[in-house]
Amino acid sequence: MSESLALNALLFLPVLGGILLLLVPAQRADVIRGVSMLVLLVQLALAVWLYLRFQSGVSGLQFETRLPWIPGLGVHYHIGLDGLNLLLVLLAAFLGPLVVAGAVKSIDRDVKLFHAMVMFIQFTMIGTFLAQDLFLFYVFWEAMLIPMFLIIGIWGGERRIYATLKFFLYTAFGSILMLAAVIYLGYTVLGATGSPSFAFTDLYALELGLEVQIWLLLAFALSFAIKVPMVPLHTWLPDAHVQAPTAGSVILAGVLLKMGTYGFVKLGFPLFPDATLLATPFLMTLAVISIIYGAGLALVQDDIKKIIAYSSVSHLGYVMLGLVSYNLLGVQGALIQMVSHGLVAGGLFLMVGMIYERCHSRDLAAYGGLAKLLPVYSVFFLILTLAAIGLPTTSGFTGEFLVLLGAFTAAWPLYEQGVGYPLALAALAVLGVVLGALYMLRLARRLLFGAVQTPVAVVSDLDLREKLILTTLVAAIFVLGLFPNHFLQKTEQAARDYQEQMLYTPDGEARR
Amino acid sequence: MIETLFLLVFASGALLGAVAMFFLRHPMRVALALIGTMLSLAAIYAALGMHVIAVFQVLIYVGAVMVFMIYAVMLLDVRDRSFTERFSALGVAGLAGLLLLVGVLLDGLLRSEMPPAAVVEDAFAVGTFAVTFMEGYWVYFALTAVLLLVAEIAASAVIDIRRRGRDRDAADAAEAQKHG
Amino acid sequence: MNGLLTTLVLLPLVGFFLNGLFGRRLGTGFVNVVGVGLPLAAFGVAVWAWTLLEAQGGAPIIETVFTWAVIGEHAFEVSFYLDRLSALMALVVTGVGAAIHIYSIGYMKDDASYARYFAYLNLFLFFMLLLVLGRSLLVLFVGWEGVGLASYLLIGFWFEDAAKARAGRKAFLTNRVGDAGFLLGMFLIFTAVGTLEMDLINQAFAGGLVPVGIATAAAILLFIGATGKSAQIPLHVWLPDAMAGPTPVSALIHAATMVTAGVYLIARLSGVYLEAPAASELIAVIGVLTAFLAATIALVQTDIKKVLAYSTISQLGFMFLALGVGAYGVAVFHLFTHAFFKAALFLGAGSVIHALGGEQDIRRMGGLRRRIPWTFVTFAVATAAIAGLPPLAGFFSKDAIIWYALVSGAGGAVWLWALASVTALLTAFYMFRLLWLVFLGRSRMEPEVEHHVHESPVSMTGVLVILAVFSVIAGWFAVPDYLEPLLPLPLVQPALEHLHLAQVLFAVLLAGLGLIGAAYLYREGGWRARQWQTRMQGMHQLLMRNYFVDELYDRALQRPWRWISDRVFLRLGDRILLDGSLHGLAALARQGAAWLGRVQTGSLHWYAWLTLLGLVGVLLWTWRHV
Amino acid sequence: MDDMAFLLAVSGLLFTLGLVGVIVRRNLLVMLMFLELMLNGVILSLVVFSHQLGSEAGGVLVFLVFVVAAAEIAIAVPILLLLVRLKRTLDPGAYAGLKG
Repeated sequence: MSESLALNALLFLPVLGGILLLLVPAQRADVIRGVSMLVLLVQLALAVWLYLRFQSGVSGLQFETRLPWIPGLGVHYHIGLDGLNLLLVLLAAFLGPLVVAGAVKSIDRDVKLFHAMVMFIQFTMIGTFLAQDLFLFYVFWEAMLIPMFLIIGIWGGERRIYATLKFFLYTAFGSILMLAAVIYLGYTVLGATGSPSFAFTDLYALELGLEVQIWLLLAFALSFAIKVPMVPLHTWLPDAHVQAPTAGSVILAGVLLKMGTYGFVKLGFPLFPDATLLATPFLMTLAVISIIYGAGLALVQDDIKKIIAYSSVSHLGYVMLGLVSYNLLGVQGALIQMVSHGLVAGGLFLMVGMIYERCHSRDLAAYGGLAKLLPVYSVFFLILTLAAIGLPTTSGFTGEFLVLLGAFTAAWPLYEQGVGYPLALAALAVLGVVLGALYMLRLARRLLFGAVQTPVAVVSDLDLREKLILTTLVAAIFVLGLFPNHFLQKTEQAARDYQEQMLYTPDGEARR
Repeated sequence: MIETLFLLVFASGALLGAVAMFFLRHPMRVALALIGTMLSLAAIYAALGMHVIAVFQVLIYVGAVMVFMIYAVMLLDVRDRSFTERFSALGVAGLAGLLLLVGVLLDGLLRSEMPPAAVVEDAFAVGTFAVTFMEGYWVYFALTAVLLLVAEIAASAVIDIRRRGRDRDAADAAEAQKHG
Repeated sequence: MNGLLTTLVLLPLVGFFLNGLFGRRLGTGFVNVVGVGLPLAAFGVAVWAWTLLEAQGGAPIIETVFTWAVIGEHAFEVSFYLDRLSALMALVVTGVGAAIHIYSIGYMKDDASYARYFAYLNLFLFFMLLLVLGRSLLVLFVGWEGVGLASYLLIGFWFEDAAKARAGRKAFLTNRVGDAGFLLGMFLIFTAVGTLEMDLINQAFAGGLVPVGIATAAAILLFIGATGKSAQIPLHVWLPDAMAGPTPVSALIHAATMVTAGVYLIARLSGVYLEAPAASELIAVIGVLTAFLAATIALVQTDIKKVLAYSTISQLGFMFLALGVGAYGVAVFHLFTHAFFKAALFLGAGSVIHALGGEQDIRRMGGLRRRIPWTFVTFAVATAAIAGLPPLAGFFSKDAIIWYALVSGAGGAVWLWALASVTALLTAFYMFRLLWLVFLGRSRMEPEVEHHVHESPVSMTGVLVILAVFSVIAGWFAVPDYLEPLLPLPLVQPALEHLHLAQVLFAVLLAGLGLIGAAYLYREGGWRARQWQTRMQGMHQLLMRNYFVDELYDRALQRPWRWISDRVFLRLGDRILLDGSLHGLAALARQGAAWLGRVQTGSLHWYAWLTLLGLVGVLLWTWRHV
Repeated sequence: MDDMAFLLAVSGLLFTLGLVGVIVRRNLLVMLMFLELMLNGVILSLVVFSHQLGSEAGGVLVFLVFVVAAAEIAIAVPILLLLVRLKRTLDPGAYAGLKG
């Protein structure tokens, strides 16, 4: 089965790349960059091919590989694609080359180590998405911390130690709880079936009592919510972003945060549907709070990176809202919104990095009128800004529109049954659209418009490399905004199944 | 009856030595008191009919260990704080600990009763003991032998460090003289 | 003929890309050809499409381009829908649009970023056509947001001036507020009828399947969106500031086309509003109030463009009044005529500003009658038209509105009529005041400005003439009757039938009164006007400052939100509560470690003693458990 | 109370005295000797038990303890000498380098 082979290749290519990098002498920076670029491009090609081969309208996994790993514990090396992780794998593979390309200028120390770390993190992230065995998932999930920790800690800004520590403590704290839950689940399977297993499918099949579900959900949700991050567990994000090097921020915003939401939709919610339904008011409220809280904080920041960081909090609030709407529109919207945010936030961070390379300042007050000085830069920045605002024809609109529509359509019948809160929250979320415009336009106006002003005297406009990077990103954004249907078709079945899992018991009666 | 008395005498002798160790100031005297204790213990073993052990007690402890100890005492005849004031800061606490531990041990002793004595025909006659020893336990014995060997090597290593240290000291002294 | 509408929509987009990407390198010639040629072509195509439409007797042409998304049983399609209403709009948009493009050649001649200007203008045209021709609410919304974007870009066209950039931002945000309502309305309709195709929505609602409550809610929500786009109370604040943009932009976007999108939306969804009388009533009230208040503000403005801006708001108020009383056709009629004379007025103002080298304050104008005759004539005609002098365009449409405000069976009322009439009077008054202060009387210009005054190039005056002509004749097309099959006019209360002639005469009388009043006050250097002004100082201030609405919004919305974000979210929430507790935990751990560390005294005796204690503990435990 | 119990008590007493001695005495050498005393207490109990149960295992164990004791002292004393060379004192208080 060539596809499943290709999938394994996709997963392990970065490892191969890392080994190749070992062979290259450390001072040959150009060769190092070339090798990593090549590897990641091949990976992207594989990802695209698999995406095209992926059959829409089919439930369950495709291109599966399942080999025993630790037979004693019933742990398998089990990977596969489904509608939920398909787009995210594609996204990760897409951002990889851009990260390497974006780091050409900004990373000048320990180039070899850096690219090794990029390979490492690429491996772990994609592994996390592909894993279909909870144990494997956890291993990747944890391993991902190491390279991120190093990337921020070595190439970061002046307060990087604080930031890395905070990042690490938060995420590790969450992971510990998840580990406990994972072990508990393993034992439960052992008790239920007589043989231990961590396969997602076996775990879905478990019939857990509500009490147990609540505790386990709590453990999982905490870990995932920290990654997302949802208010009030978000404070690590701005620091990490501000201190991280551009590449770090791009990976962080582009893919890492999605691991949280992916965790929710793939594990957290479907494993414990009853508890989730019970917690839905809480989750929905948190999602909307995240939207508004993030928007508010983004409005009062003067550090460009912080603005974008908080905007991430706000945007991922939409994703959560879509996921807990248990409505096909909402879930599909959430899946698209994940990818969209990856592209938009990643792009914005790249652009901040570009201006930072030139002026060595992230202080909004130090800039102004760049539209006069750097027309090309400004055009791209404006496009990304508008995408972040969710202007139609950009990917941001597709995501937000579907999420909000889904939330609303899910809320209306409840409202007619006399349950008012989902409708109110959906309406509030729509308000978030206004607030989003508020802070993004503030950023655009202060940075691009007004009297010309920069920290350094002479600033050059984008060079060809940067133009290429941004053009690819913007192209992707518009493709997702104008022709989302192709993607939606691939993910629809998975979204449908998720909805089924959440709303109905395996034997088909409604949970609510 | 007679041997109970015998045991009583030597036991009290051993305890006496132990208690004496507390109050004697000079390490040499302490060592002698300890030797006394050991000898009286050896006597007890003999009285219990374990002549082998009694002999070795004398040979190894008194003959080897304590002699080594005494050499050390003679080498390190330092008249410092450790000499002038016998007791550490924890004297009182130690006393309390003593009472505590004794109490606990006695408590345990009283609430547990001895197993009935097994009558074994001179299991500790040298011949039989040696045979059982070499048949059943020679592996462990070999192991301890290895341990001993290691100990000796380590000791010599330590001595070696000492020597190098002394050379360095000499060098330092020379330096000092040059400058002074 | 398939693909026609798609071509029509895409033509300006092509222009946008060509100008945006290559304009700066290939020079003005190229820019003119592309930037003006394509809109003209679009106009041609629009006419063609219209003829086709008429050829098949007004049966709508539907053209599906592609499927945006299919989710479950819902399919979101991008398709265009041409019926008489959208055809009319398309003609106005492309026609007036093309005219204004031509005008811009002269007006923007020596601007640094000429290509960028035309690129934006084409982009606007593209989105406007999307808005007008879109079949589904979704496509309309795309256009809706798009025109907002274009206006944002064009208001802030001279972005070096922070104030202008800020004005653009204000416009975008105010619209965004409306859009939130729009979205909610869209969602509500979607949940109610399960589709976003507007013709189907109208059918569904007309079928009476939807409960009135939902219809009303949806109608009001969509109306909120309309108030944003069409600058109605309470979201009217952005339009006056929008005058920061180049004048042709004000003419095209903020007078003729974009701001009328709200009117178009409601007319397009008349099916919904017919089911929601309460919402219609609200619209009528808002409309007439906006019309009146804006007119009062326009009385005292001194910036020529501001006067026109407020008059635009006021005229839009008239249109909403018409919509509110169910006279959709009439509203569109006024939209149609207004497009011409208001464009003419703005372009005339532009010509004046151009002639005076950027001067916009009418207190430093006057006596331009002879210096720039073409501008004067056209401006005068347009003024007469908006004032409602027969037989000019404004007369017919506005008269019809006031008439229906009185007699409409769907919510006509005397007080609406009265207020509308007063507004008509005020309109005539402030327009003639403007005319007087700018063109008549003695000159109040600075000498060096006066020295350079010159008539605009033919590319500008030509357009002015065309528009002036239309301002005359536009009223002669009976648009309401033309749209009757789509947008049936409301029943006239029979009791009032006979008053029509009286009403007509009354309207003319009002216009005349306005003219005479203005003439009386501003003759002889306007000392009487100044007298009045000094007499009612407070009133004057109130009007000058737009009833302090901006200040109100600033104090009531913007500042509190900033305050909450800064103090509550950032300082209290993130810094104190969240990070604070985190750092607290860290400190706790550190201190605990230090405290435990004190056990490690390094004294052998102490360790031994601890050992003893441990031993005792172990023994006790053992005794307990054996 | 028969002899064996009595001897056990003695051994426990010796052990305790040894431990307390380590605690209270200040001289490192003396502390070492107290360690030996503790060992002797243990040996005594071993002997008693093996005599009581009539198994030679206890005796063997005693032998091993002898060896261990010898090894221990063989290491301890040189270390002691080194320490003294370092600081010229036998006062353990001088060697509180592990203070936390």
